Order: sequence, then C-alpha cells, then structure tokens
Amino acid sequence: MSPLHLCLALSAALFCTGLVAVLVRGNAILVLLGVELMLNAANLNFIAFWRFGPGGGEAGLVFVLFSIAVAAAEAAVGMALVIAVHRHLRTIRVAAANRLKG
Amino acid sequence: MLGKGLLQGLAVTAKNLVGSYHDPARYVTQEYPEVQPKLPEAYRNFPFLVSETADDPMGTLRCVACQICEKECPPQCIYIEKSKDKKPDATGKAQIYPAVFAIDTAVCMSCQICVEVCPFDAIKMDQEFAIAATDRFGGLLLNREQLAKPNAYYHQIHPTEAAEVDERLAAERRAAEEKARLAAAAKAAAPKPAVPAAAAAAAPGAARPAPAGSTAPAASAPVDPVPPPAPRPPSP
Amino acid sequence: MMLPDPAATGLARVRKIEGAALGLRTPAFAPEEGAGDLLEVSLGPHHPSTHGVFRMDVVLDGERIVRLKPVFGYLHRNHEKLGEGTSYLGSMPYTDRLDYLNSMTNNWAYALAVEKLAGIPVTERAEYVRVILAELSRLLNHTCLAGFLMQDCGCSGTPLMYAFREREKILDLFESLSGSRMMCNFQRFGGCRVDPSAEWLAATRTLVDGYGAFLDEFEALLSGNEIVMARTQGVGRLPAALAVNAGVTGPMLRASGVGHDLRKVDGYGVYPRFNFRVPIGRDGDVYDRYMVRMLEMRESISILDQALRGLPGGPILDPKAKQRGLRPKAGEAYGRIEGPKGEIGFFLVSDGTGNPTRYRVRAPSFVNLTILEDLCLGHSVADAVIILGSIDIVLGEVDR
Amino acid sequence: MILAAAAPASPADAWLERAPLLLRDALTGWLPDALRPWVAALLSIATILGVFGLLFAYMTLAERKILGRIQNRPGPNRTGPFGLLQPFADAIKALTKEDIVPRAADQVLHFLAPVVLVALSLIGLAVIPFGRNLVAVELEASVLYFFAAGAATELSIFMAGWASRNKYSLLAAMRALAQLISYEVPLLLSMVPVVVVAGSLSTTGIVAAQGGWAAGVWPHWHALTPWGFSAFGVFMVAALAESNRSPFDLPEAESELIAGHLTEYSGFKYALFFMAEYLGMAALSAMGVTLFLGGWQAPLAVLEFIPSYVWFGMKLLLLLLGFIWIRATFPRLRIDQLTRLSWKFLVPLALVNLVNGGLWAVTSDWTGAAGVARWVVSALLVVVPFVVLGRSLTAGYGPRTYRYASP
Amino acid sequence: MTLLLAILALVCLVPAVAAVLVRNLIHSALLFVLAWLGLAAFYLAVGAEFIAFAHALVYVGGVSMVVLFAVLLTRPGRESALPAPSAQRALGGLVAVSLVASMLGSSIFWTRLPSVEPTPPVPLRRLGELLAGPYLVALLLVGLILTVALIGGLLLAAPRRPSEGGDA
Repeated sequence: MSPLHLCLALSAALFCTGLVAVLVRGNAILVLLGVELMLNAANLNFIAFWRFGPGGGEAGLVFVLFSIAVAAAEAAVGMALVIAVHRHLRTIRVAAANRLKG
Repeated sequence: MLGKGLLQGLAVTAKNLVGSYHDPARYVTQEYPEVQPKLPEAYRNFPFLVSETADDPMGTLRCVACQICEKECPPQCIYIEKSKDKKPDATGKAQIYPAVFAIDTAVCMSCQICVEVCPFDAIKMDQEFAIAATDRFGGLLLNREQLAKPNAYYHQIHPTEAAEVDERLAAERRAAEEKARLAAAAKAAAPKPAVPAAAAAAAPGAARPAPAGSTAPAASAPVDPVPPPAPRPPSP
Repeated sequence: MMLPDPAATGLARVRKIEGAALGLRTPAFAPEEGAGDLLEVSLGPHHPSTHGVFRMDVVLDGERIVRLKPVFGYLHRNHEKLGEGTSYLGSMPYTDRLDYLNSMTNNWAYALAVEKLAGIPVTERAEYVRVILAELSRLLNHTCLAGFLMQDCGCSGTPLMYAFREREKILDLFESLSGSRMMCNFQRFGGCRVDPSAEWLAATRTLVDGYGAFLDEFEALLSGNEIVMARTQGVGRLPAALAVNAGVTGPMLRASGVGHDLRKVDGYGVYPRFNFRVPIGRDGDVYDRYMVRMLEMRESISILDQALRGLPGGPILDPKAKQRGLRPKAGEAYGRIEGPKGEIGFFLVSDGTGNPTRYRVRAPSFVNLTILEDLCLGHSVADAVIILGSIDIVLGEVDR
Repeated sequence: MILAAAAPASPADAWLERAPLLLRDALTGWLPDALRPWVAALLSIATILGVFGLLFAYMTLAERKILGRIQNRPGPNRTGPFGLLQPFADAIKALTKEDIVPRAADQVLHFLAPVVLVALSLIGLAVIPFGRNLVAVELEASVLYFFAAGAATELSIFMAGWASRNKYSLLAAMRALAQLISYEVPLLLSMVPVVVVAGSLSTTGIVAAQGGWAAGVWPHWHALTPWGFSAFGVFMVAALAESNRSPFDLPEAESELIAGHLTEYSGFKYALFFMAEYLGMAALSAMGVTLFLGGWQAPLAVLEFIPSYVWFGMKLLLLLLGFIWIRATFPRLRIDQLTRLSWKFLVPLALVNLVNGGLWAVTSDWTGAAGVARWVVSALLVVVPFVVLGRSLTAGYGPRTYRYASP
Repeated sequence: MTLLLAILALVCLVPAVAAVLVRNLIHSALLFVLAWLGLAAFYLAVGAEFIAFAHALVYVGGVSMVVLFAVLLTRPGRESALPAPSAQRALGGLVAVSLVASMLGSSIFWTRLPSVEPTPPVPLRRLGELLAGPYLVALLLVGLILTVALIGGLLLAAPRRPSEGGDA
C-alpha cells in the first residue's frame, strides 16, 4: 500500500467515524465533535495530496490552515449553541431541539 | 494607576526578605530544641506541691489536705484524701497530710485558681511544659510523689514570688514565735500548760500557717544545687 | 452618625416581626425545574478557611451561591450550663476559652457582670490596666483578623506571618503579666490579679510606640493592593438597617456606617477619660470591615498611649473584695463591654448562693455570624470564604 | 572537530562555551555513525531531565526558603546543611506514602492525569536553546511547537479534577478550563509581535535576532524595547496563570477548594503534580527568556566570556525568583476577575502591542531623530493603553477615605 | 515510512472509534483529544510541520477545552454517561455509514493513484508568503469569521440576564 493510499484510507475511516457520531449518537456535543472529525478527514486529504500527489498542492496546505481556523470558529459557535439550547430546553439531545420557538 | 499598590506590596516583601538577613526584628524564629524559650517568671503550666526539702519530699509537704483547692478547681481535676493520722511536718509539728493527692493534667486547664485559694502556699504552678505520656489516662494522672517538688525548685522557677512567699512565711512564723513566747511566758506565769498556740493557728482556712519552731530550714535562699524534677515513672 | 441603643428603640425586636420588609433576604430556595444543575457542597467542618470546625452547606449554581446554611455546634462545650454549676470565681478561667484570642476582654466583661451583681468597686489602677489590656487585645485580634482574612483571600501566608509576628509580642506581654499567653485568667472581681511591674509597662510602651510603624508597613502591603481591593470591595455588603436589626455589633456594625461603640455609648471603666475616635465605613463590605479594624487599631494605639501615661498608682485589687466563696445578693446583672469582635456580655442571675442560677453569654461572633447567608447569597464560593473571614468569628465563642 | 585555537577569535569558540558540545562529542564519538544522532538525542533528553529535575528539586527548596525569609522565618533547615537535602527527604516521603484512590474515582483518568501532565510539561523544553548551539530539537516552527505542547497541560488538570469525583475537584476542573481558555489567548498574542519583529518562528532564530548591542551597552533584547516590555509583561502574567501560580492559583485555591484538583491525590502522584507545576513554570520562564530576554545572550559585550548557558541559567533563575516573590506577596484573584483581567486587559493590550510590534518591524531602518520618534511612538502605544485599560479595569475600586462617628 | 504512517494511523483511528462508542461524554471528549494528537503526529510524519503544530494548538488547546467546558456546563457534577442510542436509530445510522464507507473504500482502492516522489516540505517562509500574498483576502476573511464567531459565541452563551444577583 502506498502512503497515499494509507492516508486516504485513514481519512475515509475518520470520516466514517465522524459520520457515525453524527448519525447514531443523539448528543449535540458528540454531533459537533463528529463534524470536527469529518473536517479533519478532509484536511488529511489535502495534506496527503500535497505531499504524495502530483505536485502543486501548496494551495492545499494553505487551505488546511483556513480549515483549522474555521473549525475552531465552528466549535466555538457550536458549543455556544449547545449551551444556549441546554439553558432553554434542559437537554442537549438533538432530537429534543425540534421547535423553532422555545 | 494600576500596579502602584502591587509594586508597593512587592517592596514590602522585598524589604522583609533582605531584612531577615540583617535585622533581628525581621527574623523572629527561635529554633526550639536548640534554643530554649526564655520563660517569663510568671509563666505557669501545671501545679506542683511544694515540699520544704528535697531529700524528704513526702515528709515535708506544706499541704495539709484542707481540700480547698479540690473544691475550687473549676474543672475538678484535683483529688485529695486526707490522712487518718498526723505526721510531723518540716517544722516538726504534727499535721494532717494528704494520703492521696492526685492531679489529672489531662483535665487541668492551668488556671492557677488552686494556687490563689491555697492558704498554705502549698501548691504552686510549675513551668515544665515539655510533657508527654504514652498512656493517655494513667500517664497524665500525677500522684503525690510526682507532684512534690522542693521549695528550692520553686525558688528557681519563680524567684521573686518565692522570695515573697518565704518572707511572708518567715514573718508569720516570727509572729507566731513571738506569740508562743508570750504565751509561754504567760504559761510560766500561769499554772497549767495550754495547747500550743501554733497548733490552733494551723486550722485550715483560719489564718496563714505559723508552724512553731525555732528555725525554718528551707525558708532562706537555696544553698544546695536544685535537684532536677523527679523523673516520671514509666507508665504501666 | 450615632444610632441610639437598638434595645431602647425596640429596633432589636422588629427583626422577629418583619424580617423581609427590612431587607432580610429570606432564602428563596426552591428546587426548580432542572435543579440538577445546582451543586451542593459542604464547606467544612474540615475546611481550611472555616476558622475552626464550622460548616457551610452551600448550594451552588456554577460558583454562585444560591443557598447557604451555616452549621455549627461542633465545639459546643456546655459553657453556659457549666457556669451555673461553678462558683463565680471558677467561671473566670472558662471565659478565657470563649473567644480564645481575647481572653482579657472576656475576663473583663465577666468581671464587670459580677461586679455589678455583687456591687464590688474597682480600683482606679485596675481600671487603667484593664483598658490597657483590652486595647492590647484589640490590637492582637484585629491584627490576626487581617492576617487570616488575607490568608482567606489567597495570600501564601505572608500577611499572616507578619500579623503573628506582632501578635507574638503582645502575647509575650500577656504571658509575662498573667503567666499564660492566651488563657490569661487575669481579671478579678474588683481589680486584676497581678500588678504590672514597671518593666512590663516599659515593654508595653515600647510595643505601643512601634506598633504604628508595623501598621504602616502592613497597610502598604495590603490596603492599597489592587487585588485586595478587587477581592474585597463590593463583596458581602451589609446595609446599616440590616446590621442593626440583626443585632450585629462591633467593627462589623461600624463598617456598615453605624457609629455604635460601647466604649462611647456605655462609657464603662475609665474610657470617658480618653480621647479617641470611632471610625465608620460607608459601604459595609469586606474592605470596609477590614479598613475599619485597621483604623480602630490606630485609635487603640492612641488610647494605649494615654492610658500608659495616665496610669495611677494604688492597689490593683481591692483587698476587701471577695473572690472565693462570693455569694451576691439575689438579683441579676448584665455586664457588657466593647470586645474586639463586638459587644461581649454576660448575664448573671443570682439567687444568693455561691453559683449563679442563670449564666448567659452574649457572644458577638455568634450574633454576627447569623447574618452570614444574607451576605453570601449571589456571591461566589471564593467570596463566601472572605465574607466569613471578615465577620471575624472564633468558634470557641460561637459554639460555647 | 576544530582544535581550540590559542586565542579564541569569538566567544563562540571559547572552550567553556563549547564544553557541553565537546562533552557530547567525546561521549558519542566512538559510536558508529548511524547510532550517533540517536545517542546524542538520548543524551540531550537525559541532560534536560537531570538538569530540570534538579532544578525542580531545588526550586521547591528555594521557594520554601525565600518564602520563609520573606515571612521572617528560616524555612526548611533541618535536613542536611542549610536544609539542602530537604528535596530528597520530600521525595522519599512522597514515594513511601500510601497512594489513595477514591473508590468512586475514574481510576484510569485519575492515574493518567499526573503522568500526562509531567510528560506535557517536559516536552516543551525540547526546543529551548539553553546556550549557543544547545538546543535539543531544532524546528522551523519551534515556538508554535512549544505552545502546542503546553496547551494540553490544563487538560490534565481537568482530568485530575474530574476523575477525582470530588466536588471541590470538579469546581477546580471548571476553573482550570476557564483559566486556560482565557490565558492561552494573551500568551499567544504576546508572542506574535516577537515573531513579527524577529522574522522567525524558531527559538534559535529569535535568540539570534536579539544578539548585539546598541552603543555597546544596550542589548537588543526584546524586553528592552517599549513593545517588547509590554509583551513581556503580558507574557509573564499569562505564564503565571498558565502555570497555576499565585495569584492565579485558582484551580488549587487552598483557602477555597481545599486543594482543588489535588484534593484526592496523595503520595507520588501528588509529587508528580508538584513537579509538573515547577517544570511548567520553568518551561514558560525559559520561553520568556528566549523570547524577550535575549535567550543566552550576555547583557554586555564585555561579559561574553561567561558561557552562554550560564547566562541563560541566570536569567531563568531571575524569572523564577520573580514567580516566588509574587507568590509571597499577592492574594488570589476571583475567577470572574481572572477572566476579566485576561479579556479586558491583557488581550487588548496584546492586540495593541501587535500593531506596535508591526510598526517596530516596519520602521526598523529609522535612525537619528526618526529613531527617537520610533521609540516615543512605541512607548506611547504601550503607556496610553495601559493607563486607559488599567483605569477601566479598576473602575469602581480604589482606596477609600473613612469618616469618624461624631461623639 | 509506510509502517510509521500505519502505526500513527492506528494511534489516530482507534481513539476516534472508541470516542464514538464510549458512553461517557467526558471520556469521549478526551479520546477525541487523543485522536487529534495522533492526527497531529501523522501530519508531522507526513512532513507538514507547521500544520501539525497549528492543529495541535487549535484542537488540543482550544476546541477540546471548549467542548469540555460545554460538557461540564450542561451536565455539572453528574455522571456524564449517555443513554445508549435506540436500536432503530443505531441500525439506520450504521447502514448509512457502511454505505458511505464502502463507497469511499471502493473509490480509494480501485482508483489507480499516481505514484510520484513525495513533495519536499514547504519552508515556513514560503507558507507565510502564500498567506500574505495570493491568499491575503482569504486570510482576512477567516480572521473576520473568527471574530464574528467569537462575538456570536459570546452572545449565544451569555446568560439572558447577565447581572442577576451579585456584581460578579
């Protein structure tokens, strides 16, 4: 297996793990963490193609940096949302937050 | 401006850090076992019984088992049993003595009230503070033998107070002697011998004791080296 | 401003009737929905900052205090009942153990009650010596308190060690005079037990002369410190009305802006002969309580200076005053003085026997402590600790 | 290998200066070439562990002694001459003490927390240049590595607090998180202008940028420029908070939370926490020295004969002494004041400083009157925000005047 | 090289899978941290040094803290164990995920990837030049997003009545 294959496989596995977290676990925090994991998987692909791909992947590196920054912002807003939802509904189950107006 | 108070505080601690190396007022620790504390004369810890001499402490206890201290002790840590018989005290006069005199130092709160109420200057406060016992009950219950300490020791730990006490006792003795002499003179004049005046004077609580006798052996300043406090017997 | 004696105006009784209307925040704690968010913590009885075996049952929302229940009695020793079975003289050493930092003032208050009960006059010299010892006690207590308060604020021992360094000097004085550092058992009915020697007075003079410099340094370390101010200002506000209604006395009451000082109000002993001022705070917060004590110490130094200069000769103890076997005529008496922590009073009822039939202590720590929850609600745990510290309690006195 | 010349041309060639490297070469010289870097790396690790282990041991002693002296008492002086054996006595005690784990505790996390904490506190030291050419790992982004390594330390404090299943510990865990979130930001922000001015993210590059002297006496250390001074202040305050030292020792908060996250720890695990605190403190101070105090550079050209690692050590000890001094003096902040200090004071200050540092970097070629203006502008950019922010921070607080009751 | 990468991949993947499977939310979050650290090590091994450190700094130092804080704020002092997901939901999720997994796996392993020499690591300076040059606008936008997110997060998480009770 070439390093590129390995990277892509890891990336796919991480993506699926994140997807499990999002789809199976009903907890809002875990959902957010799953999304983060999926973002990481995408980042890994960028890096893999920069390193082991046919060249010209410097843009991918820069993109990873942006992605990390955006992920941080996402985490901050997401957690703030979780806290707000919890304050409102006293639960952080995603299924419970099904009303537009609380 | 923000930080002024903080810098001021830092300056104070720095001053103390430097001062601890040259200013004795800023380095106040006494390292205890090597440097023994200088106890003030008034310092008190637990009571002890004054005996006139060191070689026969039990025979020369000033205590006449009047039980005032037992009664007045606030935490009631003193236990006294009077003797059935009378023995001659330091001055040779027959006296009731404490057959049992015990102080439970686990209960004693060092308040000194026993000393204040004792009419015979027989119980005084000790300064021995490094006390430990492996036995919680028996080891801290001091009996007559452990409590008795000679007058010379009293002079050593409370010199001023002891000198005052001795002076007073001597004065009272002189007065009693004078009285006895007068009584004797009166008796010489009178046909029948009376009860020795001193014995009557020694009744508990009536007055300061005035043991009759020509001399008070330990009343003067101590001349012989003071024996160390009696070693504590090993607890059972 | 000087409020009249609350007892005289009946203000003291109002609290029973209408607590809430007077600003008492009655604990409105009801476990609402989602009460699982609240955390119940038992601060104490083995907690570094409860100043002894004291417990605060705290309900927290995050770190904010929603409910606080003081629990005490761990150090209960039956003091008042013991007093009924002990002779008048025999209770004196027990009063040492109430507020064990200030045995001199406890002794005085008790002696005052017995003197009132039995009608014993006090010698002039003894009155001065009592003032000297009481003011030394005040210095000692307030210095310690500031040290402990700063320790509660999170200092690593430095102010506390400085405070103890000075306290040690006062304790040395007490020891050389009374024989014991803390359990002085010094006052007697009609005077004092021992006459202070000239050397002792000289040593006291040296201490008093140097104390101002110590206070300057101590205040340089703390009073202007931004962290101290941030931690203590606005924390644990006690409004004057609430303070009066809760029976709070001492520096805590004065920090709330009520100029009530028994040394002025009662003028007991020879206090009216001295010239001193009563500092009062405005906000009634922890910083005010700290600063009022600091300023009181300055006044104490001035009183000590005057008392040492004016100390008359004469006997220290009336030789006719009976100590042992005192049997006052049937009656009752309440003796109170301005102790360092507040009004310390002893209420005695005699039926003509050798023991009082009723013996009751008005312990300032205890009364001041009752207001704790009102001060702490809405603040954080860290604040509760310093609020408790600023109340200045000694569990020996609270639990008795 | 260069033979030492009779008269070294530059201080870098002095025998003492090169002694550690010579020693390393002597120790590894006989090994086959393939093994040499590995053994050299192991040697660096061993050296760092040894030196900083001893530093930890004697820091505890020094702290207790200095704290004692400040408090007018001698401090530990019974074990060995001047108490010098005290750390070892403490270690033996900690090792032989019973290790208690509460039954309700999360056993795995309870065990892992101290281990992880010590490990994380140590790995940051790998990129610190302790002297000329004395750096264990040379990385291009070593500053970033250092902060990435340090970022997780509070995480283990959280682990300790949460795993103990003790309410005090839980409160400590929450405080630790709030503290970390608040102070990571100013710590990183205060470091950014240094990177901008030095034009390098590597610690060796930053130290090299601080070499030389203005007029032969004024070192080019960053802390000696207005923006650098401000950044140094912010950095050290944040470092105090990051290493949980007084006045920011809120997770431990002895007078409030018993011992916070350490409440349920005893024996050797407790000692590990203790060790991690000092190692973290030393690592952050070392970073402070590197970023702002010229690293191993001598303060004066004439003092260059003293080896660089000695200078580094002296600066490090000076900062550590400052930590102790501060601990001896200040009370603790409250959690809301702690976060407010960070967000409303340190972060804005660091942001202004970012601009300041940028300006400094842009105007690096100004000389003469322009040079003076550069200094004045930079100083104003420090003083004015400090005063303004300080005033808003302390609004509502201040010394009071007191009245006296009329008789 | 491949072996090292494979080991690191496991170091990254095992905690990630465990994180999704464990019941305890705190354990889950801490396992995520472990996975992120593994991923950082993976980046390092691949040669993306700067990215690795940035990743560790942001995820371990930032995101994990925020997550743990949220966990503690929403479930203080309680057992952080979660109820197991319902069987129906689990089944549905797993079917969906296995579909995605098979799709991804087949596309990866049945695609012939070009095998070229690994690109040398990019010097840090080059990265900086890229960020300050062609991607400057993006950089500024990201900065803007972060600022907005920060303020938004504050507004969302701030209590409705911030000064209720006490002046903390």
